Amino acid sequence: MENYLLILIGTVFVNNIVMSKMLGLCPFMGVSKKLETAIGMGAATTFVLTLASGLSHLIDTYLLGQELAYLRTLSFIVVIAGIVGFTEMFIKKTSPVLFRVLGIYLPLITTNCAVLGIPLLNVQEQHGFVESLVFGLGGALGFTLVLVLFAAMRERLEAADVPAPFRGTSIAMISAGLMSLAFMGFAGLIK
Amino acid sequence: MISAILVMAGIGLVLGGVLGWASIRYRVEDDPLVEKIDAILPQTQCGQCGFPGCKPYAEAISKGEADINLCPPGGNDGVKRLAELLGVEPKPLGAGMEPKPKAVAVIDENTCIGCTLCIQACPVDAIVGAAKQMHSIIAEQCTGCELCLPPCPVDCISMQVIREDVATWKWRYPVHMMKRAA
Amino acid sequence: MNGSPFALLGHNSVTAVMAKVMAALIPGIIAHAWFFGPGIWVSLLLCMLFAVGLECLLLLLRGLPLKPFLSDGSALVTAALLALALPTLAPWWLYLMATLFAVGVAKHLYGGLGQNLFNPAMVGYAAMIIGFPVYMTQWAAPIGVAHFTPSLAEAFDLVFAGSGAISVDAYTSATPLDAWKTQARQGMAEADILAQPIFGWAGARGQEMVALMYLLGGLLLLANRVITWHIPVTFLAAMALTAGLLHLANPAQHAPPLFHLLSGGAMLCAFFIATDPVTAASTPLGKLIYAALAGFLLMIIRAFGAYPDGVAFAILLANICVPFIDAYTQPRVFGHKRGGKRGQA
Amino acid sequence: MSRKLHPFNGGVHPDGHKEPSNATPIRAMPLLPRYVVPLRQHIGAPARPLVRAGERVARGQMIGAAEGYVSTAAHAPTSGSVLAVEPRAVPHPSGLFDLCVVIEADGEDRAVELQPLDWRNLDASALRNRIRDLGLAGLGGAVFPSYIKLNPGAQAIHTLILNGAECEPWITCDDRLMRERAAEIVLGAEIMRHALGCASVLFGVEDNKPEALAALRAAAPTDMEVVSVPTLYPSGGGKQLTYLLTGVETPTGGRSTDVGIQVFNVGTAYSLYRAVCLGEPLLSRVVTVTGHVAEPGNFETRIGTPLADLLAAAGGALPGAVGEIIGGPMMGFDLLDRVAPVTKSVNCLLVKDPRLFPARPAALPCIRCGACARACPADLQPFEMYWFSRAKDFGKAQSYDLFDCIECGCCAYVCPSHIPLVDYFRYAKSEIWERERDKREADQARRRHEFKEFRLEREKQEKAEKFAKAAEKQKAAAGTETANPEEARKKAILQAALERARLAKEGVTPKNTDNLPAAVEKEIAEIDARRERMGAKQQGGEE
Repeated sequence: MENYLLILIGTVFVNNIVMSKMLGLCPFMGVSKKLETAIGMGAATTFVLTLASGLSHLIDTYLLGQELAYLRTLSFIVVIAGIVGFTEMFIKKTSPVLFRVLGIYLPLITTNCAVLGIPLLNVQEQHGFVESLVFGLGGALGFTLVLVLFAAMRERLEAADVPAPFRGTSIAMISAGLMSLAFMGFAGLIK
Repeated sequence: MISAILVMAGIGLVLGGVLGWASIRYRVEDDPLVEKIDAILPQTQCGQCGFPGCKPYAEAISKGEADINLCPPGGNDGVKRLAELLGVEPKPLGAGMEPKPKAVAVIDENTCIGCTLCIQACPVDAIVGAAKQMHSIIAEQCTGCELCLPPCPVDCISMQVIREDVATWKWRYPVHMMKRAA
Repeated sequence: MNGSPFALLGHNSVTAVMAKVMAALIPGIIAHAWFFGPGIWVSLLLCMLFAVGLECLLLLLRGLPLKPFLSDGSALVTAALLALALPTLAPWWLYLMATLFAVGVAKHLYGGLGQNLFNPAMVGYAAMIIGFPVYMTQWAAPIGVAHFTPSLAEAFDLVFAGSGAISVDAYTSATPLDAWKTQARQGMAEADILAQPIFGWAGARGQEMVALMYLLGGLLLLANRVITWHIPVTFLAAMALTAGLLHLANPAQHAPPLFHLLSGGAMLCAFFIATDPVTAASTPLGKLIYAALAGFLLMIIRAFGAYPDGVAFAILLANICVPFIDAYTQPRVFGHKRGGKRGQA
Repeated sequence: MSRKLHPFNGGVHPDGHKEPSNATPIRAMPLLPRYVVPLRQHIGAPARPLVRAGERVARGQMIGAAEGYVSTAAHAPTSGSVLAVEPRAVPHPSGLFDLCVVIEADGEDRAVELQPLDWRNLDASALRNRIRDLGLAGLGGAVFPSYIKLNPGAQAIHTLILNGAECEPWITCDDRLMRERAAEIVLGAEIMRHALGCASVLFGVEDNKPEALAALRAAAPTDMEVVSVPTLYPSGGGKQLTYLLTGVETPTGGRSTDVGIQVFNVGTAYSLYRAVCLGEPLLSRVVTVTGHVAEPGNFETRIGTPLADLLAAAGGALPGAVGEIIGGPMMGFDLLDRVAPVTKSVNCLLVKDPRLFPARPAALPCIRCGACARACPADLQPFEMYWFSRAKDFGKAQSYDLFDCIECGCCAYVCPSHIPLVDYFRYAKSEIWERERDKREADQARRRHEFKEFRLEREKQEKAEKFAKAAEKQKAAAGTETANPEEARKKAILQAALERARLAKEGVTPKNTDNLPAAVEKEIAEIDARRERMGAKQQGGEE
C-alpha cells in the first residue's frame, strides 16, 4: 500500500511528467488558455492514460511477452488510439461544448508523448498490473494538476502588460520554465 | 510471425468492436457551427466579404473556404470572436477592409425619382416607397451596408454617420495610465 | 475625462506602502548585522544598486517613464528581500544574477509591477540555488562561532575579489537547518546536536534573534494595516502544525516546531514574502489556503527534500496555485444566492 | 428606538464637509428671465414635447408628456413663452446636447389651476396616472419615475423605507429639507404607504444629522420608525440602506420590490406631498450649492434654472475655483457647461478648489493589495474587474459580476495606486451595453433579411404558378394541339420569361409599402408634401 502511495506522490509531484520529464508539452501549451478547457482535457487524459497503462500492461505481459517485444510500441499506440477514439465519441455526445473547445487536441491525445511514455516507462520499471495503473493514474493526475494550474495562470497573464516580444506563447513558455523551477523544490522527496 | 499477426489482428478486432459499439451508442448530429458563426457576424448583409450575405459567408467559413478576417463591419473584435469560436489565432482584417464608423443611408428627398432600384437592393427591406414615389429609409432598420448606393441612377443616397446622443453615449477608456511609448 | 470619485483617501500611495515595508525590515537588518557581521550591508547595497540599475535599464528598453515607476520603491523592496534571503559574502556576480532573475525575468518580462505571477525575490533565490548550489550553502557564520568575521572593508574585498588566501570555512558554516538534517540522519541525538555552537536557545544562533526582529517588523506592518493577519498567521500555524506532527511522529529525525519557526527564512517569509499582494492569493478564503499550502510545503521540503530551506520553493509552488485558488474562492457578491455560481446573474 | 441594524461590508469614511451648507435655512431663488427644461430628466424614454416655439405657457403647464411606460412628464417652471424646442446643453457627463424646451419668462409667474387630489378615496391607478402627469421622479439621483414605484405589482410590499441617509459628503439638501419640512415629508410617506398598501414605514437617517432626526421623530406618527444609522459612506445607497435597516439583500439584477421593500428618497416624499395635497407638479427641488463659493447653502430651485444663475445666487465661485461637480464628490460628475440647467436629478452643485480637490495623481499599476475589495459595499473584487476591463476582456470582467457594481467610488477612493477604477467599470459597462445593442440590431437585421429572401422566393413562385396556369388555359383553348407535355412546359417557361422581361421593363412594383406602421406612412406623406413644396419653390425660382 505504501508502495502505491509513494508511486502516486512521486509521479504527481516529484517526477511530474510535464515539469520534470518534459513529456506532454504539446497539450500543456495548447489546451491551457482556458481553465475550463484545461479541466476537461485533464479529465480526458486521465481517463485515457489510466486505461492505457492497465491495458498496455496486460497486452505486454500476456500477449507480447519477450519474443514479441518488438511489437510493443506499435500495439501500445493502437490501444491508445482506440481508447482516444472512444473518449472522443463519449465527449462529443456528453459535452459538445468541451468537444469543440478541445478541438484538435482531443484526437491528439493519441500522439501525446506522455500517454505513450507512461506505458513504456511501466515496462521499463517492471511495474506489476496495479502498479502500472497507479503509475498511469499518478502521471495523469500530475499532468492534470499542472495543466489546470497553468491554465489559471494564463487566464490572468492574458490581461497582463507583457512586453510585445514576449506576449502569448513566449511568456507562457517562460512561466512553464519558472513552474518547473518551483517543482525542483520537490527534489529528494522520494528515493 | 504468425503469432505477431494474430496478436495485432486480435487487438484490432477487439478495439474495432468497441469503437463500433461506441459510435452507435454515442451517435450525435453535427453541431450547428454555421449558426454560431452567423450569430457573431453583424448581419449587415453588405457582401464586402465577397459572399452574398452573412449566412453564405458563415457557411463558407464553416467549410473552411473563407478566411475569418473578411468582415469589416464586424471589425477586429468580430474577427477575435470568430477566432475564439473556431479555436484559431486571430488575425487583422484583410487589406483595404478597415471598419468604418456606423452610418445609415439617407435619401435626398429632392433628387429621388422613385425608381425603386434601391428598394430591390436593400437586403433588409429598410427602404419604403412605391414606383414613381419618393422613397425613404427607416433609420432604425438600416444596417449601413451601402448596397443601395450603386444602383441609384441619380446618386441621391448618401451615408450619414450616426452621432451619439445622451442615451447611446459611452464612457471612454480611461487615459490616466501613464503614456506608453512601447 | 475624469469621472467620480473626486475625493481620495489622503497619505495613501504605493510608495507609502513600500516605504512602510522597508521600514519594517530595518530591525531585522540591524539584528543581522549585529549577529553576523557587517557583510549584510554589502549584499544589501549591491542588490539595491543592481535592482535599481536593472529597473532603469528595463524601463528605458520598454519605453516607460522612469520617475513614477522608480519612485514606487518596489525594486528596492525586492532587492532588500533578496539580499536578506541570499547568503552574505557571496561573490558579487551572484547578487547580479539573482537580481537579474528577480527584476528582469520574474518582474519585467511579465509587464512590471503588479503583473508578475511569481515572487521576484524568490525566483532570483531559486534560480541561484539550482544554478550555483555551492555558493548558496556557504552561509556567514554568526559572530562567536566563526574563526573570523570580516569587517566592512574586508567584506567588500571578499565579495569582489574572492576569498583568496582566507579559507572559506573560516567565515562560513553550514546552516543549522542543514546541520540538523544531516546529523539527525546520521543518528545524532537532539541534545547533542543542539549543543553545538551554531545552535542557540531555541533555534539557530543569531538567526533566532533576527527572526524575532522580523516578527517585530511584521507586527508593525499589521498595526499599520499594510498587511492583514490572514497570511502570516496561517502560514506560521501551518508550519508549526506540520513540524509538530512530524516531531511527534519521529523526534529523532525532525526538529521541534519552535526551532523551525525561528530558523532559516520562515519569519521573513511569513511577514514579508508570502504577504506580497501581487503574487499571493487575494480572496479572504484564498489567502488562508495559500498560506497554509506554503507553510505545509515549506515543512515538507525542509523535512524530506534535498534542500535545507525550502522557503523559495514553497512560495513559488504556492504562487503557481494562486490564480486557481482565487478563481475558486471568490466571495459571495452582495445580493447573490449563497453557494451560487460566480458570474451568473 | 433600538432597531437592530445589519451593517453591510466595506464602506469608507470620507470627510463630511456638511457644515458649510447646512447651517442656513433653504433660500428661494428669485424669478429668472429664462429657463431651460430638458425633456429627458428621468430614467426611461424622454418626454414627448407638447409645445412649439412661440406658444405661451403658464407655470405648472405640462410641456412634455410621458412617452411609454418608463417615462414621466415635464412642466413649465413659470409663465411665459416658448423660445425654442431644440437640443441644448444638459447636465450630463458627456457634455452632449439634448432636447430641451426653452422658456422666456414674462415675469407674471401665472400658474395653471392646481387641483389637489383626494388621495384617500381615489382609485389607485388613477392616482398613479395623476402622479405620472405631475412629473414625479425619484429625487435621490436615479430619477426613476415615481408612479411606477408606487405600483405594488405582483409582489406585495411590506416595508417602505424613506432614504434620508444622505451619505455623500458636502450635500445637505435632504438634511435641510428634513429639518424644515418634516411634517410634509411624513405626509408624503403616508401617501406612499397608502398607495403601496404596506404596514411598516422606516426612515433611515445618518447620525451626523441629529437635527433632522429630531425633526422627523417629532413629526412622525407612532407607527413610523425613524432610525439613526451610523455615518458610513455609502449607507444611502438603496441596496445598502435596505440591508442596513432590514437585513434583507436585494437580489442581483432585481429591485428591492422583489423582496417586498420599496425605497424612496425623502425629497421625493416631500414632492409627492406637494403633488397630491396641493396638486402642484414637480416644479422645483432643493439644491445644495457648496464648496468654494461665497455663500454656500441650499436653494429651492425651479427645474430648468441655468446652473450659472444658481451659482450666482450663492454669491458666485470664490477666486481660484477649478470647476464644478454636479452631485457629490463620490458619485458626481464634472460640469462641462454652466448654461446647463438644474434637472430633477441635480441635488448639488459643488465648486472645486485646488486644495480639497487636487488633480488625481497619475495612476500606478495595481498591486492587488485588496484595499478596494475590503472597501466595496457590494462585496465585489474590484481589482479583478479592473484587471480585465483594462485589457478589454469584457466577458471576464462580467464574470466577476461587474453589473453588481453600484459605482459608489469606494474602491477608487482607497486605491493606493490612484487607479480610476470606477471609470474603468463605467467604460466596460457601456461597452457591454453597446454590444448587446449591436446584437439586438443584428438579430433584427437577420430576421428582416431572411424575411426578404422568403418574400422574394414566394413572389417568384406565385408568378411562376400564375404563368403556368395561364399557359395551361391557353393550351386548353388550343385544344390538343401539342400532346407533348414536355413541349408545353417549355413553352410555359418561355412565356413566363417573356412576361418577366415585360414587367421588368415596366418597372417592378415592390410590395413593401404594405403593412407600414402609421408613423412611417405619415412620415412618407410628410416628406412627399415637403418635396412638392420644395420642388414648386425651386421651379418658381428658376422661372
